[in-house]
Amino acid sequence: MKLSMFTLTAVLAINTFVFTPDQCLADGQNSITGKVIFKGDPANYKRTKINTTKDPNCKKAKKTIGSEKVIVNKKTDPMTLRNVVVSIKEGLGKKSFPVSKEELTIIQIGCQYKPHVLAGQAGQTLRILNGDNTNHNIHFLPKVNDEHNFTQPKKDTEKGKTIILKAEDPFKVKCDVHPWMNCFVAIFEHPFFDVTSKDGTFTLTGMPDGAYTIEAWHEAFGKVTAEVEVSGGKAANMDLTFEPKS
Amino acid sequence: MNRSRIIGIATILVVGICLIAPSVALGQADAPIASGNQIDGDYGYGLPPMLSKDGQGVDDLIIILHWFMTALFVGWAIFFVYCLFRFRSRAGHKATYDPVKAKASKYAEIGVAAFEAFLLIGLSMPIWAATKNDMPSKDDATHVRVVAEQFQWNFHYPGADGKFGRTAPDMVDTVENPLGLDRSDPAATDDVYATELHLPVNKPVICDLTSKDVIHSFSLPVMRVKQDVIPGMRIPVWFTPVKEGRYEVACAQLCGNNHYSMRAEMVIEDDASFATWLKEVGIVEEFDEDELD
Amino acid sequence: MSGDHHHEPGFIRKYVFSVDHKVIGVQYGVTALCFLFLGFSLMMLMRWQLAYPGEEMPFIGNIFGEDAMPGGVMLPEFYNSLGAMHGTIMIFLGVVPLLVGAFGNYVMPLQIGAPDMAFPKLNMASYWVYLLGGIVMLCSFFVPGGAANSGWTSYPPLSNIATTGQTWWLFGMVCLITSSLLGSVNFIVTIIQLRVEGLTMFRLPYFVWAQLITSFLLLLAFPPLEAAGVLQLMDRLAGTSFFMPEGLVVSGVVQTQMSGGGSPLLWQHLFWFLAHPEVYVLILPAMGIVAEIIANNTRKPLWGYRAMIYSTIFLGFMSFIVWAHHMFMTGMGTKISAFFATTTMIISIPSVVILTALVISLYQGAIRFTVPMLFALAFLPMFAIGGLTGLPLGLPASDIHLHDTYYVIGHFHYVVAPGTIFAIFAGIYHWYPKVTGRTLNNALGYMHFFLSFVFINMVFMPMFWQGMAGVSRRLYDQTVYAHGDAVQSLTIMSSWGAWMLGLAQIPFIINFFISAVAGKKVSNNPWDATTLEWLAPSPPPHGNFETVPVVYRGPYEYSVPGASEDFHPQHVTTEA
Amino acid sequence: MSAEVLPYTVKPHPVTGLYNGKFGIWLFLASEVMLFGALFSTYVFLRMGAPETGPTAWPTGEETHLNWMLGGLNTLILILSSVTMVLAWVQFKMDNFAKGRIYLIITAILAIAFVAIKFKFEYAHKFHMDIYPKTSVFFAIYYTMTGLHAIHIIGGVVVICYFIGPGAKLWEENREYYTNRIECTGLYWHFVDLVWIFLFPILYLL
Repeated sequence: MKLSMFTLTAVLAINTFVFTPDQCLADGQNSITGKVIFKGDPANYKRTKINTTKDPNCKKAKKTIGSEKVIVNKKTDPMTLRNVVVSIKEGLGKKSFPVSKEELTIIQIGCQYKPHVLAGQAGQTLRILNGDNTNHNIHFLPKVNDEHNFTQPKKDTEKGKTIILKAEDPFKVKCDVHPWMNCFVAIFEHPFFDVTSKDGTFTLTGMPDGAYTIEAWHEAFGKVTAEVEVSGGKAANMDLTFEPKS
Repeated sequence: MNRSRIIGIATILVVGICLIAPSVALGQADAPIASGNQIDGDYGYGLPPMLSKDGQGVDDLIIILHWFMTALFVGWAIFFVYCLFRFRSRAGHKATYDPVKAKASKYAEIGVAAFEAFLLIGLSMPIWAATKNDMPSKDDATHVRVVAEQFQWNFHYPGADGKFGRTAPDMVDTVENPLGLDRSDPAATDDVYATELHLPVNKPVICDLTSKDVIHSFSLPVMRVKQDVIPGMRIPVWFTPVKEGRYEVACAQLCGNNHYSMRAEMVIEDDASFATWLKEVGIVEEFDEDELD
Repeated sequence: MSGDHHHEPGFIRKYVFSVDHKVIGVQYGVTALCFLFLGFSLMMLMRWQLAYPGEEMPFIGNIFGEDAMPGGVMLPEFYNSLGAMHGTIMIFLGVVPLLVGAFGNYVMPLQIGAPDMAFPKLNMASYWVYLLGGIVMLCSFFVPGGAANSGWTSYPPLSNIATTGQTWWLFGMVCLITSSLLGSVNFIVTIIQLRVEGLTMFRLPYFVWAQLITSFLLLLAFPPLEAAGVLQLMDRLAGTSFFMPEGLVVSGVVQTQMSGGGSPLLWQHLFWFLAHPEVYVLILPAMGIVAEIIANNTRKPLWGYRAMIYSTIFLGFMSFIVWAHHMFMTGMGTKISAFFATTTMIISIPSVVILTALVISLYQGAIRFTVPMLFALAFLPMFAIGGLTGLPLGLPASDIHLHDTYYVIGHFHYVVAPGTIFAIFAGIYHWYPKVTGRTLNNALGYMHFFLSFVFINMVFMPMFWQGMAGVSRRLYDQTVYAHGDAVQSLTIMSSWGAWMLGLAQIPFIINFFISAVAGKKVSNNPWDATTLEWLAPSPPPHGNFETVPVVYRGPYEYSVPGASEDFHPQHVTTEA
Repeated sequence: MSAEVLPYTVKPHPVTGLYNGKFGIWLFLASEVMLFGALFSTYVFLRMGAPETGPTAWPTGEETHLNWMLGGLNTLILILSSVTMVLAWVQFKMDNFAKGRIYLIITAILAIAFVAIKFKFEYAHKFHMDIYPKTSVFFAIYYTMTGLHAIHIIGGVVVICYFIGPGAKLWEENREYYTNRIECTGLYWHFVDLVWIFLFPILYLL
C-alpha cells in the first residue's frame, strides 16, 4: 500500500436524510445505506494482467487474472468503487453485540483469493479453503492477531483451515508461493459493516438509535469518514466519496 | 560361522531381489504429467542439455573427472577384491608380519596428486576465471536485473535507454510493483517488469542478481549457471544462450518453506520476437471491471 | 574427588549419575543410538513425500496432526523441519556422540591403560549437557510453527525470520557445543597425561590417535559456532542485525524494525569454519575404529602406521583452512577460490594415504570375515566413493553445476552413512563382548550387514544421477521441474531403499537387546587382540584393570615370526 | 573416581610438566581464544564491510557515546585484580593462607567493581539514551562482546568466592591441591583480563 503515492482528499458527500414515516421500525432495526462514489479518472487505475507461468496449475485453472487493487465500477452512475469496507467507527459506546454464528470463508481459486476483501466480526470462524490443484501458502500480516503462516495442500475444498480472529483494522493476507495473490481482512467488534461489490452500495442494519461516525476503507485510497444519525427504525442514506488526486 | 554366512547371503539375495524389482517397476509407473507450458529439451539421467556458449568447459571437466574417478575406483576395487579373495583366512594360510615393500602405492598416490593438480590448475581455474572475469561488454549484452524474493523470480529490463530506474524498498507493492520501481525516475519510464525471463538467442546476457529477503540461488541447469543471490549484494553472472526454446529457472538454495515452488520459465527466442515481447509485456493491459473476476 | 571411602555407591550414583567412564560411555551409546534411529525415521518420512509428492501417507499419515500433515499429506513446513532436524540429529546427537562420547569414552581409557578419564565429573557433566541439548531439540517439534526449518546449516536471513523452533535449535546447539568442549578437554588431557608406563605416543593404537586429533578439532572448531549461535540468538531475540543487511522486504513488508548493516555471509564463514572440521570429526574416529578392526582381523600389523598418524595430524591442520569450499557459489572471486580449491585438493591427499594404508594392510594378511570385519571392509569402498565424488565438488568449475544438488547429498552421505555409520556398527560388533561379556549373534549380524549394504547403496547411489541431472537438494517436490520430473523414478528407488534399510535394522535391534542377556559368554579377549582393552575383564570393573599394566611394544604385533600364537599383546613382558 | 587412583591430579606429569587441571585449563583457554577470536573476526568483518557514509556507516568517536575514561578505569581495575590474583597464589604457595585469602577477597571486590561500573554507569547510561543492541551493528557487537565478557567476569567472581568460602575446606585436606586450583583460576582470570585489554581499544578508542 503506497498511501504516500496518493494525496487523498476525502470529500464528504451531502448527507441526505430521507424520512420515510411509514417504515417506522422498532429500535435496533435502523439501517444505513448508500454507495461509495469514485471521483477520479479510472484511466489512472488500470488493472494489470498477472503472469502466472510460475505455477502451471494456475495457468491451467483460469486463463487470465488481473490485479484487484483498484476496481472502479464504471457502469454505475456515478462511478463507484468496489472492495471498500464500510463500517461504524464511533458511536456505539461500549455496547457488545452477539457474534454471528455464520462462518466467514476465503477460498483460493484460480490462484486468487475470493473475496478480495473480507469483513467479519471478532469471534466469527474464518474458514480458508483451497480450490486449486496446487499448494497455497497463507501468510497473515496483521498487527494485533497472530502472524499465521502456513501451507494449504491442494484441493482442500471442504475441511480447510479454521481460524478465529480478534478485532483489527484491515490487514493483508498474502500467498508466498504466488506473490501476486493477496486479500484483506477487516475484523470488527460489532456486526455493522459491509463490503461494496459490483454496484458499489453498502447496507448496515440493526444498529441502535444514535449518531455514528461511518468509516470507509479502501486498500489503495485509505480511509474516509462521515457522520450520520439514525433513530426510530428509519433507513438513513449516505454516500461516501473517494477522490484521489494523481 | 560358515552356516551363518550362507544364511546371510541367501537372505540378502531373496529379500533384495524381491524388493528392488517392484520398486523399480513402481518408479516406471509413476510419472505425473507436468501441466502448463512445454519445457524444451531432453532431460534424463545424465547431464541436462547444454545450451550455453560458455558452459562446455564445465561439462568437459565433469566428464573427465568422472572417467578419472571411475578408473581410480575400478583399479582400486580390483586390488581390494583380489586381496579379500587371495588372503582370506583358511587352513594352512598365515599372515606375513613384515610390511610389503612395494613402491606401487607411493607412485599411485603421487600420480593421483599430480592429476589433481592438473585438474585444478589446467582445467578448473581457467574455466572459473572465465566465468568470473570475462564479463562481456555491456553494450553488446542483454542486461537484466534479477530480483529474488520468497518465492518468485522477478526480472527487470532497463528498456530502450539501457538504464535501470531507481528502486526503493518502501515502494514495493507485492502485486503491482514487486521491484519497488520508482516510476517518477526518468530512467524508470521505459523499464520493463516481468516474471518470465525472455532472452534473445546468440547474444551475451548479463544478469545482476539481488535479493529482497533471504539467500536464494539462481540456477539455470541448461546454461550451467548457478550463483547464490545474497541480500545486500549485487552479483553479476553472464552466459550466451545458443538455442531457442522454453527452459526453467530454478532456486538452488533453501529459501523457505516453499523453496520448491520458486520456479520461473526462461524463453530463448530470436531478436524480433524478443523485441516484440519486450514491447508487449510492458504495456499495462486494461480490463473491464468484470472481465477478470 | 576427595573421598577415599571404599563403600559401594548406590544405584543412582552407579548407573545414572555415574562418573565412571564406562557407564557414561554406555549412556552416550544408548542415547545416541536412539537419536540415530530417530533421525533415520525422520528421513523415512521425508522419503515418502519425495517419492510420492502430495499423496496421503499410508498407515501413519494421520498421527502427525493438522499442522504438519493435514489429511496425511505432508506440508512443506513440516518437510523442511524434518530435513533440518534430520541433519542436526544425525550429526550432533547421533554420530558424534557415538564416535566420541560412546566409543571414545569407553574404549580410549582402556586402550591407554587408564583407570578413568582425567576429569570424571566433567565427563558426567558432558553427558548430561548433551542430553539436555537433545531434549531441547526434541521439544522444539512441539512449539508453534514446529522445529527449526531452515536447514541444518541455518543460513540467515532465513533462519533469522524463521519460527520459534529456530531459537530452540540455537539453545540446543549451545548445549551440544558446551558438551563437546567439556568432552574434548577431558579427552586430550587423558590421552596425554594418563597413558601407562611404556605406552609412548607411537605405541598408541591408531584409534586413540584419531580421538586425540578429533578432540583438538572439537576444541578449536566449535567455539566459532558458539559465537555464531550467540550472534544469531541476538539477532532473533534482541533485534540486532549481525546477519541482516539494510532494506530487506520480507513478504512485501519493509523491515524497518532492524538497523541493517550486517552480512549474511558472516554466518556462513563462522558456520563452515566449524562445519568443515566437523566433517573430520565424523570421519577420523570412524577410521580409527576401522583400523583397529582391520589390524585385528587381518592378523597383521597395520601398513604405514606412522604415515597414517602423520596424515591424520596434517588432516587436522588442513581442515581449518578449507571451509570456504562450501561457499564457491557466494560470489567468490578467482583468488580466494583458487586458494580454497588448492587447500581442498591438498587435503584429499592425506585421506588417500590413510585409505591406501588400510587397503594395503589387507595384502598378505589372513583375513577373518567376522561381522565387524565385514562392516569395516565395506567402509573402505564406500568411503572411497564418498571421497572421490568430493573431487567435482571441490573444484569450483564443476561445482557450478553440482553445487546444492543431490550430488552433494550423495557425496557426503557416502562418507557419513555407509562410511561412518558402518564403522560405528563395526565398532559395536567388535567391542560388544568387552562391554557385556557376551557376543552378538553371528547369523543376525551377517543378515544385518548384507541387507544394510545393499539397501544403503540403493538409497544413495541414485542421488549421483539425480545430481547430474541438476536437481536441487531440499526440494519438497522435485516434479515441478522438468529436469526433476525426468528422474523421479530414481527418487522412488531411493525411497524404497531407505524403507528397506529401515527394515534391515530389525535384526540388529533384536540382536543388540537379546544378546545382552542371552548372548554367548566369551573370554576377556575373544578376538585374540593385542591392545590393552582386551586385558581388562569383560565387563571391566570400576578402575578397569586389576593391576596397572605396563606396555612393552606397539599396538599391532600380529603374526610375529617364530611366535607360538599369532598375536602378541602390548602388555606381555616376554619377547615372542 | 577417587583422587589417589587417577595419576597427576596434583603432581605434575614428568613429561608435560603440568598437572591435569592446569593442562585442562590451558586447553579450555585455547577454546576461549577461538570463541573471542570469532567475535573479534566478526568485528573486523562487519567494520570492513561497513559503508563510508549512510545510516549503516561505522560510528566514530563521539557517535559511539562510549566514555573512554570509564573504560580506562575498568581496564585499570582489571589489571589490578590480575596482580592481586597472582599475589594470592604466591601467598598460598608460601603456605600463608590468611594473606592469600585477603588477596582473593580484594580480587573479588575489584571484579565486582568492574561489573558495577559496566552495568550501572555504562549500560544504564546507554539504555537511558535509547541505545540498545538493535540500534546499530556497532552497538550490537558492543553489547554482545562486553556482555559475554561480563558473563565471564561474573563466572570468575563466583569461582573466586567459592574458594574464599566453601572451597577453602580443601586447604585443610590438601594444600597443594588447593593452591593448584587457585593457579588455574588465576590463569582463567588473566585470560579474561587479556580479553578486556583487546576489547577496550577496539571499542572505545579505534
